[in-house]
Amino acid sequence: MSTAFSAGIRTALAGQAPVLEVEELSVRFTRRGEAGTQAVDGVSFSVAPGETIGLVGESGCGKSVTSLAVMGLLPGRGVQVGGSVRLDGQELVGAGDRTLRKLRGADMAMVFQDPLSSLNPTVTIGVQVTEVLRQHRGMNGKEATEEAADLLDRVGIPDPRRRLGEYPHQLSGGMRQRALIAMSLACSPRLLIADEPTTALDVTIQAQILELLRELVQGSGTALVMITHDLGVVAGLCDRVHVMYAGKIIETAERRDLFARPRHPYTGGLLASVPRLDTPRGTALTPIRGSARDAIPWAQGCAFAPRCDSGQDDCLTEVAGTTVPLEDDGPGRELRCRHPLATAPVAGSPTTSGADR
Amino acid sequence: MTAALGHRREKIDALAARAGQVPADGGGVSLTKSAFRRLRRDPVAIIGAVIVVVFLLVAAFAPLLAPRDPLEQALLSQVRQGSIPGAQDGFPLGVDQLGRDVLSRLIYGSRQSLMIGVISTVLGAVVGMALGVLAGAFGGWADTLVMRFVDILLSIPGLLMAISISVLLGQNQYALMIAIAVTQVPVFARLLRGSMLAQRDSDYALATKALGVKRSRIVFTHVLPNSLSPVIVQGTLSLATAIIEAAALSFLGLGDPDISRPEWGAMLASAQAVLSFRPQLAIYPALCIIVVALGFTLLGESLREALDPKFRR
Amino acid sequence: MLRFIVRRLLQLIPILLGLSVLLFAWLRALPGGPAQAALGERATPEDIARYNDAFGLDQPIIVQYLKFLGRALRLDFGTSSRTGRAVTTEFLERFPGTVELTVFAMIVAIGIGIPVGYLAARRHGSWIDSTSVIGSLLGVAIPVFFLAYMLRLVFAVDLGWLPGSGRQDVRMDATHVTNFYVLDGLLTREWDAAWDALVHLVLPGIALGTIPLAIIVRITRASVLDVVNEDYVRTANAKGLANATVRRRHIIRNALLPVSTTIGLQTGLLLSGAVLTETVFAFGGVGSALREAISNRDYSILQGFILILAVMYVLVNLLVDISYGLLDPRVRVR
Amino acid sequence: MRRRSPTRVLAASAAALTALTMAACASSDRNAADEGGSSASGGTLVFGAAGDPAMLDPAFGSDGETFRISRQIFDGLLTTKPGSADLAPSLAKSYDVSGDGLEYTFHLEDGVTFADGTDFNADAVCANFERWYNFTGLAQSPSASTYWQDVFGGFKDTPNTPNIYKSCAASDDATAVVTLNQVTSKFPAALTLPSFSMQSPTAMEKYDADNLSGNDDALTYPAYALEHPTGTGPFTFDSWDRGNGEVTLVRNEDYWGDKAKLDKIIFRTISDGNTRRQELEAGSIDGYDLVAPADYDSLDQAGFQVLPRDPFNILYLGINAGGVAGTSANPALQDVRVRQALAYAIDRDTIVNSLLPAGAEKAIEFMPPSVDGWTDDVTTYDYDPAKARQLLTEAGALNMKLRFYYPTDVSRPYLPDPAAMFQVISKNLTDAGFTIEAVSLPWSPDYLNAVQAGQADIHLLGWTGDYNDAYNFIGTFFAAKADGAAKAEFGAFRDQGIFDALAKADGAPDAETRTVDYQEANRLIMDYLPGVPISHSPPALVVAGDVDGLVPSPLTAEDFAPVTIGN
Repeated sequence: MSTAFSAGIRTALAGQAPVLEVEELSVRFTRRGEAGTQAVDGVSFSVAPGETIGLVGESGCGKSVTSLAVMGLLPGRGVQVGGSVRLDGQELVGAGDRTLRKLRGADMAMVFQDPLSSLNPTVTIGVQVTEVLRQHRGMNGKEATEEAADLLDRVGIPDPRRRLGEYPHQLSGGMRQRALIAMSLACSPRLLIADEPTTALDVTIQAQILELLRELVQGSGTALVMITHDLGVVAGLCDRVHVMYAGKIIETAERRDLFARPRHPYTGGLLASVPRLDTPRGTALTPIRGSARDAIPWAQGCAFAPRCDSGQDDCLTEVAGTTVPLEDDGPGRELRCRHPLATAPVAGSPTTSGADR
Repeated sequence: MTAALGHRREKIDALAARAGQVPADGGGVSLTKSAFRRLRRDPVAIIGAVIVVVFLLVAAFAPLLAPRDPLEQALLSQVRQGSIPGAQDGFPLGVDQLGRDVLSRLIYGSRQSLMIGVISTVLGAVVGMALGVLAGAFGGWADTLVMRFVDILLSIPGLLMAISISVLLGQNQYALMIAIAVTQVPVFARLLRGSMLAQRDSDYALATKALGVKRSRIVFTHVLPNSLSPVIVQGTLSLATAIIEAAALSFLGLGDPDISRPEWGAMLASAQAVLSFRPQLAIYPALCIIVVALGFTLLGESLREALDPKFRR
Repeated sequence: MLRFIVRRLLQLIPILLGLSVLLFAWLRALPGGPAQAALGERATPEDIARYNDAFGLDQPIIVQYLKFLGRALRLDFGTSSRTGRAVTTEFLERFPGTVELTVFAMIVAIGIGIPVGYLAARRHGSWIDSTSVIGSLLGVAIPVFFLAYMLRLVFAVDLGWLPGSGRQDVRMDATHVTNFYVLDGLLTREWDAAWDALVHLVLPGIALGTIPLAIIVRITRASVLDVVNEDYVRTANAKGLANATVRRRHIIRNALLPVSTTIGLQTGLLLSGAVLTETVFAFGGVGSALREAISNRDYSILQGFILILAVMYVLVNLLVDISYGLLDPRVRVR
Repeated sequence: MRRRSPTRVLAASAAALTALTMAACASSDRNAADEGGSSASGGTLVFGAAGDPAMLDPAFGSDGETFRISRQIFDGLLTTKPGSADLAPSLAKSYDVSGDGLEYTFHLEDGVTFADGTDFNADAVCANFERWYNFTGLAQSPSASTYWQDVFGGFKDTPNTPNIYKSCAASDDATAVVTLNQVTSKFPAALTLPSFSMQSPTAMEKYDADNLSGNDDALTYPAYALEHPTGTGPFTFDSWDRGNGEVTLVRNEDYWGDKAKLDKIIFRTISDGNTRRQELEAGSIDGYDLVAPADYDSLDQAGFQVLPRDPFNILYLGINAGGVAGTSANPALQDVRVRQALAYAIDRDTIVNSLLPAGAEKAIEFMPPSVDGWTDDVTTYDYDPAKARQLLTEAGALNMKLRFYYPTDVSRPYLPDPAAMFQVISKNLTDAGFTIEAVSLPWSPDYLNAVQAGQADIHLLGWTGDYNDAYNFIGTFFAAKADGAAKAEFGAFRDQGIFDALAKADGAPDAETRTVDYQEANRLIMDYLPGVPISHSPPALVVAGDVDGLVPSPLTAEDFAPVTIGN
């Protein structure tokens, strides 16, 4: 084990060539008869070794689809993937199934939202962990079991040997998620994508899991992509944050920056809708009007316009003549808005689970 | 109860439970409404519906449609053992062993066959639902009692059940219907009980109960209407099996003793004797049975899918 | 696991009791009551008296029932009014045939049904899918006996490729040890006999297999469609496992759970007498025996067979249930 | 299931004499045949039977399937000539009758042994007669010793029942003397019936032949009747696989007559007619009985040999004139006009042409023309629906409701397709102004029990003759029974005129007179119209093209010994 991790550390130290580069990634779902839906629309970002980025947005904004596209896990039929995804410079879009399977689990791994449904109910934890090791590290049964026990121990599952023989339904929610993480880290991947890893868990467990992830990543120089709608998670974990809406990135910023000065009204809205302790009691929360369903196609204008308070006529293409572009917005920031917020609607940073410690 | 049967149950109950999720305000109807909206876009459903409707119309207007009297042994004198006059003017599909117009018999046959199917299914559904209500509404020992009984019925294979019953009731078409009906009872009982349980715990029901509304009223004003859609689905599917089972029973000689009365199953059975030189006499009624059964099945399946998002794909 | 089985066994008891009550009631409700049923309509009052006395039909109903139950437990269902032989003997003689037929039919149904169902699901929406769906619907809509007659007409009579009736060519005097003819052939090394018996299973087997086949295709398809969309399959793929591994360990293994139940259920149904098919193919099994019993109004046979078969059906379901427990760890602990 | 005819006295030296002469010429045939008699060719013949035999002891038999098999295993003292209903010698080379017609001396073939090695001799003959006469308990039940009771009457321990058997004595090994109490035309003709075959006394002793158990309707037979039937016939019993309904017989290598050609016969039960045909076509059987008329041509074209028998049967529409205790027959049927209406209403020509095989004849009375006593000079009722309706109107019975019974799951020699027959006749009757309520029951036991108990208003039934004797037909139906009425089947049918006529014919001194008397009886019957005779139909066997030597018998008494296969 130690060897694997030290290897991770070395790459982390060796220069900052990005582990993952996503350029103009677009995913389009087409169904027979119906007009296709653009789930991801020209998304670009990159992650460096040891770096943790967050993809933030309401459910349905395309963040999960983005991650699946990166992993090449989208169903073959009825999906068009465009743009480019490079892992250590290797192009993944359009890469063959074999190639992808070689990479998946070995160089890039993923942790999913619901640990129960993400584990095969009829196969023991042991098998589900060891199968990765056998697949990618060509271990035989005995080695694999040893290693698996080690992994479980590492992710903080007590009495790992016994657990190996158990079935998912016999484990607690937190344990399951730990098991999943163990599997994803089995080959100390260069890239780890965590899709809402804590949403299905109790608050206390959430904190532990986030902590675990943080340690593991920091320990190894693995690049981590956090996909979440929970700003608390972001605050606790991420270096950079990409806020997505209706399939596009609408704002990118370094974490503290974002919380300090959200520029996009949507980001602002998100922050404002988080309950806080430091506002006087009785102050109503200011949620965003409507829901993600109310978005309009980007072609017609800013998808958020219908829900936007500071929205104006030129948010619409027919008025402005062009669609809203993603532009630099100060150091390390990008923004897709014609009428950004002047200042932060609120001061300080949110206090929620996993808030920055 | 064992899981295999249990499995059958769960499927039914699941269907039922979904009806239970419907918003309380008489949602059952609205669900079926939306279901029909979906159905109109489903080609399978349309095919099924067309088949069913066509045959129902044929049955309804048989006297107008049939070119001749299905009992008239018009060409009997031309029949010889081993040779039956073929299709000819006025006899588009030819005649049977007794010189009767096959087309007319098929047309009139639809009446008998569909009637048997419908009556036995309705009978089975009504009795089954009654049991289901009993179990679902009152629960406790009533529930246990009814459900055990139903389980026992389920534990006797359908055809055996039908056979024993028609042996018991002697050979006549009513016995036939009852026999088939009984085999239908358990499904409907479970179905209704399932949805009743789902309903009983639904907030609406609890609320009304809290308001002191009588249980019976909840059942009849709220639960029953909501359980309707799954019952419709099951009913449609059961119709298919009922018609096939009826054919099987009359093949076993447990059908209507007045065999001159046209009925597909009986026609099919009696045609076996001339299969070697006039297979059409078997094939025509068989096709009718197959198509109608298929029609009801298609309709039922697409209904189910329409009513039940889980099934949709 | 043991506790699980025991509990299931206990749950059987009320069902079996209920069954016996039902059949007891059935027998009493027969035209002319049990004596008449057993002795036939020409039975003289003396006969009836003798019978009633022998079977204690003059005693209170509950006593009668208990006696009936006692006899049933001793597998004593009286004698056939046609052959005058013990019902149990008749049954044991007929049952092996039905078992062989059922096994063959289920092999056909499973062997074709699961692959087709799987393929249909994986190629969801393709022509394979739609044809298999239509096919499975048709399979259920065709009256079995019609299918059987057509199969015989074409393959046995017109083409003469396969035997169209019986369990074995009567000209071949094969030695019969177990009455499972194929097995006998193998045991006695009479390969030709075994082969002949096997060939005799083909047509009835196919006819009998269609309905299970249709159902298995549908269930397999549905459950594979369910499973491939499960998160754990995505996980497996995310782990970069080989296609084969994913298919074997994560898709098929789980998809087959509901299918196994269906298979058990269908097997139970087929075992309970393929009355129609066996009749058409003059196949010496339980089903044709029932058919004969119907036309001879041989009530003792009917009652005895139906009781045995129903019990067997319940037991088969129990087995299915246990195997389900073995396959799905979640059931076990519950 | 043959139906029974009560015993009648008859001074029948004539019958005996004719029999004698036949014996003479027949035996010469045999000698001639003997030279050619070889047991070479061999082969196995599989014959499709319509049902399982009840058991294999013909003394307890009454159904065709039992008899078909026992005819091959057993010989009687007398038999019928192949293809006819006339007497021929068998185990008895010949016989003489005493002047008073009470003492029959049978001269037996010598050197005959039963399959178990027991000698066949006069003692064996008497042992058989004594066995029948001494039946006790269940063996006396009408469903067991059916034909003994029909022909001879009662038993030793039933002195009150009339009984014509007196004694049997062996004057020497080759000569058995049977003495009767009364003269009867049935004797010795009845000895051709399989029920009176000679069976091995030792085997019957050894396997407990007379030990029946069970009850009247579900008799359980002893080992002898199930596993060890032992006779002198051309074939011997090999095995009976009840599960698959297969009875296997093998050639009797030391048969006293011409040895059988076949090594083995398998009688395989295939209850469904279509299946029987398709099995023949598929080659898994070599022949079967009761060919569906619809199949005659197609089978013939397919190269099979359809062997029609001379029609020696009658199909009739039974009319229940009502009045039977516990039945509710329609009283209107007591009105002769209504019965005539029935007769006029039925289109028998079409029925014969369309429903029955070629060679079938329209019946104008209750016996086939080949039986002595038949006459064309009877009242006939030609198809005339108008007249029927008119008669019905006169009788004020228009649209009267009739419960019309017909059997299912069966095909009879005289009634190949009951369902079709029912449908045509009921259509005829409906057209003529009757209202028909259909009742169908499985042939055995329900249907027979129901109609013979007089539960039907009208019903379909028929009869195949046991031997050439008018009484075997009309006597069976219409002679007065002990209670002074006829069979309940015809309701309270009491017509002294007919009863007397039958008795008179029965007791007639010589063949000629008897014939005339029977003709008179037929006239009376057709005037009274206790039922409507419909048709005589030739039932057929069919065998594969390579089967030779099977001679169809009007009595369905085929002998398989001369049959060869495959050359």
